[in-house]
Amino acid sequence: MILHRSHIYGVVGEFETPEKLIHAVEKVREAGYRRFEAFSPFPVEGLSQAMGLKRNLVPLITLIGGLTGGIGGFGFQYWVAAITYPLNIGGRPFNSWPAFIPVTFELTILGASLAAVFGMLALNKLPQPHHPVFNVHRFSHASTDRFFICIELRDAKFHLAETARFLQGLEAHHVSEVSDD
Amino acid sequence: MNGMREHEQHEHLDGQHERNDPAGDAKLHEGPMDLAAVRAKLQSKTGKLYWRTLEELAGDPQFEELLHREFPRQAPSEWDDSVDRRDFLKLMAASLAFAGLSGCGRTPEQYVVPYVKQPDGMTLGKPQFYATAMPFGADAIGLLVESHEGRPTKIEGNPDHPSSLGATNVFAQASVLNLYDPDRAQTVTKFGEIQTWAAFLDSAQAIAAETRAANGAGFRILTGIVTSPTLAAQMQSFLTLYPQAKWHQWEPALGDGAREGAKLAFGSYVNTVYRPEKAEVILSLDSDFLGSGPGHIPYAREFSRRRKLDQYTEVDRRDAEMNRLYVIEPTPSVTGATADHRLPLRALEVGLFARALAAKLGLGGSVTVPAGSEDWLDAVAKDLQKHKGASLVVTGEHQPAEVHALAHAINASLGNVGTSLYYTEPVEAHPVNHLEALRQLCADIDAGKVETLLILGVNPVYTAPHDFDFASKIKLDPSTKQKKVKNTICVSSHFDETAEVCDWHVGESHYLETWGDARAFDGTVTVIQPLIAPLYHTHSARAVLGAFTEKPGATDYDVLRERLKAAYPSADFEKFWRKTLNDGVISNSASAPINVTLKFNPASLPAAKTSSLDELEFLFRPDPCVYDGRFANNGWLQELPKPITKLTWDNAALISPKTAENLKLAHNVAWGGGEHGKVYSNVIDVALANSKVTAAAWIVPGQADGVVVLPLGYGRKRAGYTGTNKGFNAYAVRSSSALWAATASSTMIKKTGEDYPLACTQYHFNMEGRQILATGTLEEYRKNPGFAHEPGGNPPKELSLYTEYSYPGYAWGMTIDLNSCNGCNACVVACQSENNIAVVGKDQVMRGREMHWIRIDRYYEKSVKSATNDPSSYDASLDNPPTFFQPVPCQQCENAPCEQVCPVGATVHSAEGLNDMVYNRCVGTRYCSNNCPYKVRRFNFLRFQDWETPQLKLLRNPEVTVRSRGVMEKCTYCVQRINTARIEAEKDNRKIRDGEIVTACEAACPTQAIVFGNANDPNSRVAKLKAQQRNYTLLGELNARPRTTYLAAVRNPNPELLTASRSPAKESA
Amino acid sequence: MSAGQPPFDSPEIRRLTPVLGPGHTYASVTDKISAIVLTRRTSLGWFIGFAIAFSLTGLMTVAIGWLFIKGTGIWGINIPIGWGFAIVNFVWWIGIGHAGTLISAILFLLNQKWRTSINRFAEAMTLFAVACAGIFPLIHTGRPWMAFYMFPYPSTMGIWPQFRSPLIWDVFAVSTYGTVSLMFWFVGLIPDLATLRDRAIQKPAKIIYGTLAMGWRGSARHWHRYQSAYLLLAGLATPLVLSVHSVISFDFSVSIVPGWHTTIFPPYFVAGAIYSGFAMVITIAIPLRKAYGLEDYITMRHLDNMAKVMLATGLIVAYGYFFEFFLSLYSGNKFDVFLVQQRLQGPYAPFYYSLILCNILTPQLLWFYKIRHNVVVLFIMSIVVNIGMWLERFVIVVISLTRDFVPSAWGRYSPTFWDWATYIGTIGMFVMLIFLFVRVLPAISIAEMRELVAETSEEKE
Amino acid sequence: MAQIFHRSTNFIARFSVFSALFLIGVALVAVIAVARSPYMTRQNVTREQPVQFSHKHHVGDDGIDCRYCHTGVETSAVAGIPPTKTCMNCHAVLFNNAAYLEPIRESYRSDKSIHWVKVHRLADFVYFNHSIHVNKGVGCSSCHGQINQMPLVFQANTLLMQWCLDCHRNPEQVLRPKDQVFNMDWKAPDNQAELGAKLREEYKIRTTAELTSCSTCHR
Repeated sequence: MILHRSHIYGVVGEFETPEKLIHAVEKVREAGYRRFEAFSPFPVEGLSQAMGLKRNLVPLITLIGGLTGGIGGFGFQYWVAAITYPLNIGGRPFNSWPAFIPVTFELTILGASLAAVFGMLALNKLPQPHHPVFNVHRFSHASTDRFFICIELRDAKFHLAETARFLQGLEAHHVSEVSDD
Repeated sequence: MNGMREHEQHEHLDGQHERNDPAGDAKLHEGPMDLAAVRAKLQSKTGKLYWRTLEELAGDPQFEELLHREFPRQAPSEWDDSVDRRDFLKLMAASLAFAGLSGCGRTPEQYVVPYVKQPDGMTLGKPQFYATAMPFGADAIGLLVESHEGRPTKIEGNPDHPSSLGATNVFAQASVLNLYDPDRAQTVTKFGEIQTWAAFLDSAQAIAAETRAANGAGFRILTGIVTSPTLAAQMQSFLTLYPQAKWHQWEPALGDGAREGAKLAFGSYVNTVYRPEKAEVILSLDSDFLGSGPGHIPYAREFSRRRKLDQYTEVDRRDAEMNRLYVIEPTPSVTGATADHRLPLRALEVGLFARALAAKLGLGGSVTVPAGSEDWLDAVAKDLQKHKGASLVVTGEHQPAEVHALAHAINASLGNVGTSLYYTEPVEAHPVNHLEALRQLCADIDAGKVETLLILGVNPVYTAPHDFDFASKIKLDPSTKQKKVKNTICVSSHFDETAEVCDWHVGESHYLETWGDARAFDGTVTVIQPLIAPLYHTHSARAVLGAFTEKPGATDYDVLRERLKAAYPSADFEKFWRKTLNDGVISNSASAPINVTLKFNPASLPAAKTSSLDELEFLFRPDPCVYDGRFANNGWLQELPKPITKLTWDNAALISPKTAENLKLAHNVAWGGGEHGKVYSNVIDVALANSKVTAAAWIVPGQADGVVVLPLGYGRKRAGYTGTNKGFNAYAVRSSSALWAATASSTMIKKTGEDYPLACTQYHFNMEGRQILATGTLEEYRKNPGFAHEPGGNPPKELSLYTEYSYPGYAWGMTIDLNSCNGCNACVVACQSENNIAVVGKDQVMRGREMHWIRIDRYYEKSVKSATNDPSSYDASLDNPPTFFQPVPCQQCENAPCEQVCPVGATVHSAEGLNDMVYNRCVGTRYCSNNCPYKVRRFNFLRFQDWETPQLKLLRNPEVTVRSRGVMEKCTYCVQRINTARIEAEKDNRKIRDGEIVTACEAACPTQAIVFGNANDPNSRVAKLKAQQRNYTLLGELNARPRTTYLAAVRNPNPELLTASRSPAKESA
Repeated sequence: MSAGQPPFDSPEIRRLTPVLGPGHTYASVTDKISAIVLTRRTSLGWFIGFAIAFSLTGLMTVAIGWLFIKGTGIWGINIPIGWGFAIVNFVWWIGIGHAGTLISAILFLLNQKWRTSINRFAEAMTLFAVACAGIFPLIHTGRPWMAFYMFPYPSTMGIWPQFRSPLIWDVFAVSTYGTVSLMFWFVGLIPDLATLRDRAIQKPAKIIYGTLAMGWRGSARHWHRYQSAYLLLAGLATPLVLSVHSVISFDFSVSIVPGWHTTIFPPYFVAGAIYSGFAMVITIAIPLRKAYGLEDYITMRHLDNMAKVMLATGLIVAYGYFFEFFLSLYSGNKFDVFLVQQRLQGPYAPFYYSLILCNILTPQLLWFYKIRHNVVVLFIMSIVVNIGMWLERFVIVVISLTRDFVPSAWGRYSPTFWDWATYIGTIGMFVMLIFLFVRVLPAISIAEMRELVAETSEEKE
Repeated sequence: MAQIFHRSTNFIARFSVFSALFLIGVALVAVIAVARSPYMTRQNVTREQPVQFSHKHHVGDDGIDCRYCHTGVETSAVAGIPPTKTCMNCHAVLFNNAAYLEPIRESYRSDKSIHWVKVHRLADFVYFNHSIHVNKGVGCSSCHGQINQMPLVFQANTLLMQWCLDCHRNPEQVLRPKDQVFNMDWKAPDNQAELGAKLREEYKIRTTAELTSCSTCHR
């Protein structure tokens, strides 16, 4: 059955092993598809390269978070101890910087970690409980033992029948359309 | 949580107290059963039946509970108070706090309650000081009492008064708590039923009428020592009115020895006044003249003057001089601890020594020297003779007459009379032999000669020798349903053991509530003026006596003024009156020295009675904290560690280590508390004079072997919530035949096999070879005055990585002279009183949680090493260890270790170098206490403060925050006094003068061992003392840089005895 | 070493004891592990265990409630011993937490395969241990309702925390540690939550797991960022875990109390932490694999390795004890020297000796292959070590305080009923949380097990 | 497999994440704000008094000096709420039968104190001393506001510790000539900065470090 185009998100093909997936991905790229996505139940080595993914932003965000935490942390302690209400604490200097190091360190770590996690989620556009691929009946295996490629409608080269056939050609079984509603 | 802040409330309780309404009467009328109910229940019964009803009631749990509500605790206990309103509020507060609103939690509206008519001369918020005096035995201590809006809150000494010289003792300091004691008798009662004063006057007059008919026959009065001229005059006129009436006196803790000794020596009663300052060499024959007895405060002051090395400079220190004190005593006293040479002898042997000394000095008599004291005798005799006219022999109150007589003879022969001591007419209005007087009274009662017995301010049922069985004399005989004495009237501050068996009881007013007068140890007359109208319906002894005269209505005030008018005729009486009230003393009223001729020859003494050394000697002595029992209900004194034993809340049978070993007695340091808190000690049965008490045995190093001391004043049955059933009652085994010392075979002591937990605040007595308490001899001082600095001493400042803070303004500092301190504890109670310090109760002390901001550490000299630091494992070095005291308040370190670790900045440094403690910022991590090397911080582990009892609220010092549960507290150098002085100085643009700020401890100290001031001012006393080479820092090597420093203790041993005294074991051998 | 004993480590041994039982596929591991949560019936044993743990937690709440009502006076603490069970337990729990982070972070960085099947519940253990630990600093204060003074917030008083105090460092260290561990754990969970979402049968389960999985669908781009984030977290958690117990040790080493003021505390606290942590992991792992038949995943290889880590850290700790000792004597500081005597002869000597027995002597048995491979003995030993480490903290915290500078102020300490109630209560809470965890979440990381399957299958080819 | 979540949940999920963060922020700000709000500090809140005593009338209109009633202000820590007697000094003759003064007369007759509602409530645990402030040139109105214009007295400032510290850190801003201390209408001149500095010299005001030491106010 042919669904109306607008109700289609893309075509998905299922593969049994990571090797087959990687091989398929390479073929898909060679075929000139760009708007497609691969799914695997665990991070598959070499998949990123196969898909030609560049370095991502997470490390940078983390660095920024860490620096903010660290500098902010020390600055705050200095302000408290030496500027806003300087008090003589047991004869120690107002700016007892050695004593401020532990907190500075902890805040650096805290800042960096928060940045890393939330940066990652944000870049991955999570949370996103609803996604068209979930409409695919067998997609539940994507989180167990099956590997999927989904070529999206948005891709310039996308043609429902063509693309489906193309995927079957990559020895994917269960090629199916992804409805989008 | 502003509950912690009593300030508001106090600030505006104005005037409430001028009027005589005991706040919190309401408290009594709540709950399932109240006094009214009890009275109702009692109303129905009368006379004999009444007592049985009370019995029934006693069993009634509701009644018990009522008693507890009526006598609120001064010491909270851990388990028994349940969740109540405040606890609930705390939880609410907690939730508020978690909501982030705390610190600005919206508190309910408060009200300002001004006076209706403000008393003249009063400025709200400014304390006023009034001169008065506390009569105490044969002495009266002149006081200046601080009053906040009409509430007396703090006792200070009166510098113009000879018995005080500005200092006080523990009893004077604590007496203000007695005023607010919630357990005080609050009314007049007959058979325990509340009566009106008018009703009492009526029946008094009725009795008076009968008596007058009988010409006074059968009317007897029993008092303690009376020094009040006014009361004495009243008594005289009474006795002239009723010629047949008799006046008996009974002072349980002050011996007849001195009185009878004088009679023996001079043929008449005379009063002896010492001038220790004038003496180079002092020998104390079992006398604690620095720590107790009439005049002990000025004596301590004068004595310490001769031991301060302040006046010596680097140049002339080589010929520094000090007086020398020899003490011979059976049990360690503060005087003994201060001595340069101390010899433990049995009480009897002290007498022998006196005889031997007299003989040695060529006064004749026997020369049987007690074993082991030969070299002593020679040395002392030589020393005394070397200082003829500048020596002094002092005899203890509890020594028999002959020893006193001998001392008089010796002093006379040494030509000390007129220099280091003088004689005056007796200070007592009516000196008699108290024991005989009481014996007489009992005999007369048995003979049925006594119709009416008026007991004024004494508690014979508790204190009389047990063989007199005084209770049975006046109590209703259950079998015959008869009373030997028709009318018994008792006047006392509490409804005590005696009141219980008397018909009438009149609550006695506190000395801060009454007009009166009293004489000091040297005869000086002091006017006692009240600071507050009686809190309850109480009356003075004089007023009660007056009730039986033809002028029953006369007020104390009028009577006093009448007498003064008569006694001190002056052109302008009002002027004289005002001056007297202002000064607190009647100028030059001290009794003049009299010439007495010695009518006594030591040779004529009968042979001394001796006791075999395998017999035990049981001594009865007043307790250093509750005295003869009159202070039993005073929480401050109960929790005050006794100077030598450091025991609280209990008395114990004191024995020497060796005797303990022989009797197989031991201590067992419990896990909880242990060295600081709970010590289990063996319980013994003491059977004496066919009676028996069960006591806990406590081992006291330095006690004479074979001596068992049974401290009086405990085991009260009817003292009040705090004092009842604490310790054991030594009076129960005290017989008239052996009032002070009884000899009996050691089989009179039986181990019961049980252990009893005692609360001891310092069990560990040795310094572990650390430079804690620096001591040396005068010789050492002359050679090297800086001996205190080796080893240790402050590390040089350059070594610090940090730049020093500068204290350009004031730099508050304190010095404590260990050479002067005799461990008398006055500072501890003064501090407790000034700073609203809570009483925590025995249980908490046993857990090591007492709250004293200043503690007095008692150490035995460095040379003393005991394997286990446990006196119950015998060690010869414990027979007579040199003893030293070290008061330890917060050291106010400049590099305070406590401050650095506080997570919230609740303890920080002020610009004047104070180690501030901010209670309301404290969250109570206790980290500061852990990091305090001196362990002077105190933590409110539970809600120790009593928030319920209204009377105790009146007691509090509004200038000091009342701490609640969960916060740390510590000595503040009395910052409230510093601030007050600073504000006054700032107002007239001047610097604070040296001595303008006096901390509570400094003010109370009889020996001026504590000096506080501005260390930046080179001319201040404290700066000068810190410049001394004796000055050293406690644990200086930690570089905490304390502002409190110590002046090393210097002893002046007799070179001839030096070897002996250095190895104490020898002496007692 | 005894003759019959195979070499300490060799390819041979690795082959004999693989990190994963033979013949497993992606599906089989997924089924096996997710079944525990989804399909498998909850055993009676689980209910009983949970009930006990739950009631102990109840005891804890009662103890804490009473504490809030009465004050810290219900405990055995006093002056001079201001810190008692509360701080002992705090340090102990935090220490236990460390193994989890170590396994998941450090072993991850070291690319140790054998971490895979134990890191999940080890991390869970960390979280729960930190939760237990976190209770104590709060409740040990005299005025817990004021404890927020320790956090930097703009108060109307214009006052801030005092950052020179190690207690403030604790506040930051522990809260950071808790947060990071939680994130690390959760990030690791996301793929598994997705698996559970997809495999759950009942609607509610689907929705709950689905919500938590945040729509994870294993897309390559996601995995790409996911992995770098996870790697970074591991990289950050490693210094953090080392810092946390160092900071805890500062509580003592920064103070001046003899027996606390020691420079070697940080390393030896960290070693001790890992030591006790691994002991606790073993204590949990052994019953777990038995109860749910996970012998194929948590193999003897894992136990063997963990035992070795325990042995190693145990030796570091022993070294720590020795040096603490040596430095005291060497420094010649009379207070330190005295403290050493106290430990050996003082009233608390028994504690010190039993601590040596538990922490130093017993673990030496781990040199032997047979011991390391005897599950029962290993289990018992892990318990012994946990007790030993608790004693160590007791010795450090309490004994040092009983006898410090001024002899007159010396004291003793003995815990009250409430001390014990609170301590045992937290153990109950810990166990309860573990029980809940194994019931509702995959105790072993499924995704990583799949990876392991992939890798091992490669190895075979 | 079937979708578990509807498309809308994507928005809902993200929205809830952000709004959660937002709400937490708001909550924190709110707590901080409330702590400083008149609700907590009772700033500018007039109270119902047993007798509606008007400072505006007595001070503003009649020009009675503060010290006539608040006698302690120059010498003592507390300025002192006047005793009923003080009221009666005048009102024995003035308005001596006015109904609204009955509570005063009643108090005077029955010797029972009047319970005034406390208006100025310092932060807890502070030991404030009026005399030193007055003597060092801190005027009444600096803290109490223009009492002479208050029919019913209200607390003109927050009286929070921060507020105290503001002055203790640089007193110059409020110091005035001694003769102006009791002048309710005194306004800081334009050259207050230098005037204050000069007065600080003159009055020998202590250093900021001393003025901000804890024990200056807390004991």
